[in-house]
Amino acid sequence: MSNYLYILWIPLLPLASFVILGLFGRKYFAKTAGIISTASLLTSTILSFVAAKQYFFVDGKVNGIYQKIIALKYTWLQFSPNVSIDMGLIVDPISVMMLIVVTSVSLMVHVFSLGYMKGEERFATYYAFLSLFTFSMLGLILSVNIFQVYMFWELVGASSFLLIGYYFNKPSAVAASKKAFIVTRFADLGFLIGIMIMGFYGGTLDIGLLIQKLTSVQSPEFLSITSASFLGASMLTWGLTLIFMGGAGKSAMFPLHIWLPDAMEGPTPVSALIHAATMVVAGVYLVARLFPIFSMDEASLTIVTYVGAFSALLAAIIACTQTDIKRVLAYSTMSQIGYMMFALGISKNGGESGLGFMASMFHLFTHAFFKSLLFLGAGAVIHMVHSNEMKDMGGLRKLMPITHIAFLIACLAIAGIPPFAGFFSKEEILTAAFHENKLIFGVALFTAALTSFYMFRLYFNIFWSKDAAAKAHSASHDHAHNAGNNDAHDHGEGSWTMKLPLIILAACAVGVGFIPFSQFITSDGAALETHIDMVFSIAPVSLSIIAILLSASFYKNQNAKSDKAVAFFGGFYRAAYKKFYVDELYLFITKKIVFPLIGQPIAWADKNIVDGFILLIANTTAKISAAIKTLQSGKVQNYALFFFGGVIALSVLFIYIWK
Amino acid sequence: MNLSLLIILPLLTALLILLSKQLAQIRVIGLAGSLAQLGAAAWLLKSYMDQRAAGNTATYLFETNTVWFKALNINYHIGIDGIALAMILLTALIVVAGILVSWTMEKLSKEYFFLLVLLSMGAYGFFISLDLFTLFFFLEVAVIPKFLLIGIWGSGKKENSAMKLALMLMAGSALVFVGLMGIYYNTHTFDMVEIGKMGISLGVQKFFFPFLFLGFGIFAALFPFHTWVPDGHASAPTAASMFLAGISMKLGGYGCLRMAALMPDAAHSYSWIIILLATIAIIYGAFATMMQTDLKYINAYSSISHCGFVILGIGMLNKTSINGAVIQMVSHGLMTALFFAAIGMIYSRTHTRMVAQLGGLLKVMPFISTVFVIAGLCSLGLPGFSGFVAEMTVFMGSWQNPDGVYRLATVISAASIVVTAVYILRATGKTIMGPISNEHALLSDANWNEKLAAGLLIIGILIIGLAPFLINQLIMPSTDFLMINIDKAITLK
Amino acid sequence: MSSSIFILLRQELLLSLLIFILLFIKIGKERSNESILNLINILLVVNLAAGIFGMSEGGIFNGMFTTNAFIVLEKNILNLAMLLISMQSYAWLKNHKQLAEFYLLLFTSLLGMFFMISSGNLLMFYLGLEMSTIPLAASANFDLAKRKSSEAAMKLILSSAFSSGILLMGISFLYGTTGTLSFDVLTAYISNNPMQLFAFILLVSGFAFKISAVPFHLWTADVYEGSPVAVTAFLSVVSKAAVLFTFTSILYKVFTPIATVWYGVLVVLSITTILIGNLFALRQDNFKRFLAFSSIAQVGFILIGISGSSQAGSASLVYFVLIYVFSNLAAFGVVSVVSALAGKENISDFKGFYKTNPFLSWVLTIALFSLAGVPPTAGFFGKLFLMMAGAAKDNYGLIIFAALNMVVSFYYYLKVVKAMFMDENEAPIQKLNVPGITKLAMYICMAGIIITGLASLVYDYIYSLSIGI
Amino acid sequence: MNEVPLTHILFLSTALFFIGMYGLFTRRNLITMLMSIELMLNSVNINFVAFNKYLFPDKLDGLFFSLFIITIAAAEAAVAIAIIINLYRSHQSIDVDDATEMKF
Repeated sequence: MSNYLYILWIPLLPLASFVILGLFGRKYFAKTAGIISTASLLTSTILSFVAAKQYFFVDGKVNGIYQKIIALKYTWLQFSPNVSIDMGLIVDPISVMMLIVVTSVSLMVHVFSLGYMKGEERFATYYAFLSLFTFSMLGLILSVNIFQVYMFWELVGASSFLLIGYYFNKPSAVAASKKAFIVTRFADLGFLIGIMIMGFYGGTLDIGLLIQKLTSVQSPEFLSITSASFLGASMLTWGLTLIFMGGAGKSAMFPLHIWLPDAMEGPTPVSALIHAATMVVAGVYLVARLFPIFSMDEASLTIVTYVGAFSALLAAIIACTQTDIKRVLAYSTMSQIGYMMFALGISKNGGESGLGFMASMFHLFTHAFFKSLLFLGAGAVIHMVHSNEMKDMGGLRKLMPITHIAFLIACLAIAGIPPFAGFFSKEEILTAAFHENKLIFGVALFTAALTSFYMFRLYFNIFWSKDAAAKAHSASHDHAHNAGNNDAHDHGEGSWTMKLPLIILAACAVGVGFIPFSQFITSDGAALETHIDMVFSIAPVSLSIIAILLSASFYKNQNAKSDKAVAFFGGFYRAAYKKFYVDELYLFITKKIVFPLIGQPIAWADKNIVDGFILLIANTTAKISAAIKTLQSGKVQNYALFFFGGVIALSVLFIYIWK
Repeated sequence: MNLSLLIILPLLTALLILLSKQLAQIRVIGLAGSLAQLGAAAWLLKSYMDQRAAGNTATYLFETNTVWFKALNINYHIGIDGIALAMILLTALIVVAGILVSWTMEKLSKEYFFLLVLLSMGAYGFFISLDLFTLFFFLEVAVIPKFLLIGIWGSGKKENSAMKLALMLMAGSALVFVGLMGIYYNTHTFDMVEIGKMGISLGVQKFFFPFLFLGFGIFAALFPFHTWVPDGHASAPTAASMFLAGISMKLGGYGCLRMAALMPDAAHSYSWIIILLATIAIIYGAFATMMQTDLKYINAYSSISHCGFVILGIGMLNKTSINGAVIQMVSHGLMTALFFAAIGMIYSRTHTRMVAQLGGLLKVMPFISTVFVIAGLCSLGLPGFSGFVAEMTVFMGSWQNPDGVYRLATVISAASIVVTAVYILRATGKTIMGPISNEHALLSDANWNEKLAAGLLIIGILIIGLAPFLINQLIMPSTDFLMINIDKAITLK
Repeated sequence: MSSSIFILLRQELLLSLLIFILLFIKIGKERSNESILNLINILLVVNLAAGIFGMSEGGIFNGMFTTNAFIVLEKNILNLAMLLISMQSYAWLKNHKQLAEFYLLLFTSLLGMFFMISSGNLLMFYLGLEMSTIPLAASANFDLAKRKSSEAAMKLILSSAFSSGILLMGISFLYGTTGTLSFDVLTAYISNNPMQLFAFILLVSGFAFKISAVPFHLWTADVYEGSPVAVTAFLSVVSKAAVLFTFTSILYKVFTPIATVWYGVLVVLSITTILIGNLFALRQDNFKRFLAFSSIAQVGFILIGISGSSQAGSASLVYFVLIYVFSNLAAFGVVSVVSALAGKENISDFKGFYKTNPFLSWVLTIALFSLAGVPPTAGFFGKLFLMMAGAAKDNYGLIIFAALNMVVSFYYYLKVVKAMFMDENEAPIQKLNVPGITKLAMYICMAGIIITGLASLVYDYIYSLSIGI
Repeated sequence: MNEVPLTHILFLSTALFFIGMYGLFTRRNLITMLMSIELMLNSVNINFVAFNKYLFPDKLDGLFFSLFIITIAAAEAAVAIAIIINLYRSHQSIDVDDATEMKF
């Protein structure tokens, strides 16, 4: 194996820029912070491309199979002889692929932010947090040890918390950041317990070893973990399901998805990076990373499948009703991730039946590009009109042509129109679904159609419907959002730093689909022959086109059709608009059950019962001492009497009783 | 090196403080003294590591054993192992930080610093003594300064809190004393090493272990004897709170650990009670914290919850969990001291600790807010900070026990990390973030001394959090020694 | 023989000499109080020094008077206490007309105690006892003008007369059943037949009255409150100590055959004493009364120590008494200064005391901590060693009880500290200028409180001299 | 000649003792109380003398002891009377119940 140690620099460079900016940014690099961290990230991007080239084309493949290479492994914290947290770097197809995705998207976002966040008061801090996030995400994908994954998992959550709460003086942002952290924390509890189960039965936390032990059917570990069971399910199922719970939390799968829409309170580039391309797919990545083990356990895979499919559908429905463009994008993200999840769920390990795995990864890859493109585009729009609401937009195609084109490309891509990237990956997924599970296939198809509907609803509402100028003006004075974004005059599309990323990403959104993905990334590392079956793709593509036309007729120019449709769906629409009341349910549980029924009673008990008991002792003593004070009557004769009484008592005691 | 230095240095400092005249002198002497202690501790660490590296496998290093009361076979027997050393380092660090944050103390400053130093002396003595009588002596030395510190310089209903704290701790030490008598009259020595060698008969262990464990448990805020913690911490002046939570609650944990190692059979047979209490403390403390509105109360209750992890780790009686308990002690010491320091800084500027009355402090005091956030993240166990390492080690350790009940206890304790996240984020969100109120809009950020203090503690937290293998390297050999007896007892069952 | 008398009796002779000198001073020409006080203090120092140097062992008056190193040590402790008291009452006596009488009474009483301690015979013991009691009753009435003072004296004389009546009854029964009064012979005849047990209990209650163990303690608080502070100090430290010494030696020497019985008696007495003492001390406001009850509780702990009935037992007793001399006299010193100069004797008057008199506050605080048994003060060691001696009997119920009562006692000691340091008071006691000699006495007490505990050689020395059963 | 047996004398002395005690408990006048105490002491004297005469006639311990008791009783009485007089000065009464200022 050749030496991959240099990829250590890929995460370390962002870390360095975080440390530097975090400590001295506010003082010394108030202006230059952006350049510094962008430069450092550029370096690591280049490095990761180098690594990809070396791995995929030079020495990754050994007799037709892509190998897992442990570039570095260092025991960080020893628990017991063979259970330990190791820090390390793993190089295998998916990790390298993720490297490419994360670094390049992050780079785009860095560049974009140069323009978008210009003049921000806490500019340096912003970049510091951005670098921190990039570092933790890279650390996550390079993890060799399941506990290492957990650590960076937490760090990613924390940095996302910091970035969502970036506008710290805005209560909604604070609330959103808290919500995001707490919900994912709850999910991580499951992850942690899952890890503990795996570690205990597998006897190690090292992913490679774990897979090796738990995939050989006659190994003692496998026997023990499958034989041990709790509430009817085997420990394997428990472990995997709990780990998936963690993944679902990060990837905003139902029912842990509630934090994602609110997370849009953060600056838009942040949403593009964290909540579209990278962090939210961490769940998918986690499942993929442990896929061999998952494939040993039917039950957990089924759970993954149905959770994924349901989330995809639900999100798509909700997305059709939202009016905040970022929220629409958020729900579409959730729905796309649902795609990836169930693609994994229906997949098998290895060979042709591993198509789902490959498809899921492929979709993850393409989705990263066009979704971040969508967000950045939306960012550009918001930057211009200072509002997230569709009603404040419309007819912007004249004012911002480049953004318009890029956005259109992205929409086509996500809608799965050939030859855009989304088409290929989505086709693979649908094919896999078609072969494995017809029900899922149906759901997927329907979701696809919905996707293209709401995406173009978005597109038309932003760039067409009404005419531009008046809108832009009227909106330009409401700075409710993006506080501190002080250049509110009607500039064009903003600086080149904002346009360039759009262009590059648009190019990707067109191009990446043609990568022969199945050659590189499969469940078992061996190349997999896939072919786009034109006959098969007729159905989905035509469905999407119909949906697009429908939304065009609804939203291209203002008319009453959409209202009719709303009226037609009635209650269902309102329910969808209210996100099916999941948030309210959570609120009810926390505000009405946890706080008043658990918290307050305990707090009360502590004050009155536990502490009261201690006080009781004190008070009783005081009372007794007050009660017996009359013994000291002050009469000398009583004293003598007591004296004599004492004598008698002692004599009786010791002459007759204790003889 | 001679361990007595750790007692002589504070003593000297205290005397000099008594002799010195004006505030400036007192401060400087106090700081110099505490720095000297820190230096001594660091040097101790170095020489300890050298000794170990040189292959010295004795349980305790730097032992000196001089007769104190010959007639009663009481010896001044001192020596340290890795665990004690970790505690000593913790103490030294917190003392420096405490002196620094109370830099501007005007009221009766001489007495104030004198008592602080005296308290630290008690802690050092406690950690280095291998003779139970000496141990007990220093344990009580550390009590009275707390009473005075809280009662004189405190805030709120300080007299009550001080009295409650003093009496409950004294009750604890009374129980400890009874236990000591029991051990003494059955082994005719106070020497922990000898007792460890000869062992104690099962009946005696069974009868006296509860006294000792409960006694020390009161110091470690063991449920349901934790009620001195909230009031005491809340009323105490900043430095005193730091010392209380950072040092003197550790006396309890350390004592519990030593007792468990001294009477392993009893510890093993009572372990389920210990674990039950610990689990209750953890989850109960967490939920109680969630309901608090005063920053100091929040931190005090969270301390109850966090110290629960220490007791849990000890109760699980296996190597990993005990490691975790020790790390948790150090980590919690640093973290909670940092938290109290931050709260103190905020309080000294805004003159309120009520969460509801604060907000948006990040705008006017970025440094303090950052400190606050760091402390918070550490307390909710974010990787990279010490809290994560400690809690995870405890969890992994307790999970090693396949018994269903213990599993349940572990899961419940693990669930507390969510609650922790809730209350920490609520506190942070309400005080640091959000809109700032006008009367706080013009406040100033931290001074050099506060920055220095916070910096020291943060460095400590980060060292453990980023390179846990270092502290493991320090304590693991010693836990091995502890485990020898304990394993014997468990396998014997 | 003739020369040995002077050696064996030297402490008593010295004291008698002092008494004579006082008489001559009285009848001699007028001198200023200061000069007399200084002279007396110097004489007391000499007396103490002469006591310390030179060992002596043996008996005279065919065994009526016996002495040994241990007894000499005990007498030295009493001498020391006497010296400290006289130094501390300087402020009070400076302008008192009958200071000579005051010293006469106290010295006589002290002389009585000396004879009582080294008595080898019930008759001698009785003589010593009365000789020490009657002058005290007189001196309790020393503030002739004060109503409380005369009431206190009346209570003291009547109760003590009554108790000596009981005691005598006991002695007479002992005599009746054994036919002898000398301790050495007596031991051979002691058995636990009811008559002797009854006699023994009567005897014990006589002692219990003197050391004010519950339920024979009721006179204590009133007498302490009523009499002048100096006398109270003398009562609470010197006379109590002397009786304790005698009690212990008689128990260990004479009543060894019925050790089990008197162990039981001691346990019962100590439990009641600690409990009642604490409960009453909780709610006192008059400082002297407060100290009275706290000292009652202390006696309870001492009884636990004695009940150990070992060498460690008697050693820990003497050790504790020595510490008790320092700590209690330090406390009384402060109280006497305050009552002499500010005329205040209530705890509530001490609020905010620290603001005006930091030195006195620290002295009082350290003294109280020592009484409470807080390290590093000597009281910690004293109490612990007493309880260790008691624990030797494997009676852990008693130890637990005592340990928990220590916590209660903490409460009321800390309450005083709280009053001085923490409570606000708009009109605190004004700044007092303490006489140098009293300050010196306080310094001695402080040094004693610190050194006696930490320097183990003190205890080891006492232990080497002491005798168990 | 037939002489009085010891038990009779002991009975007398005990009776005397308790009469004295009764007087001490019931009488309010301090002088009377003092006299009752003297009764108690005297009963002890009788004890000593009787024991000495009947049981141990060859030694004189008892007799001497009673002599000393008498002496000391006198001294005690002297001091007590002095105190009572002083009490009368301050309280204008020698009723024991008037001197109950200090209590509890």
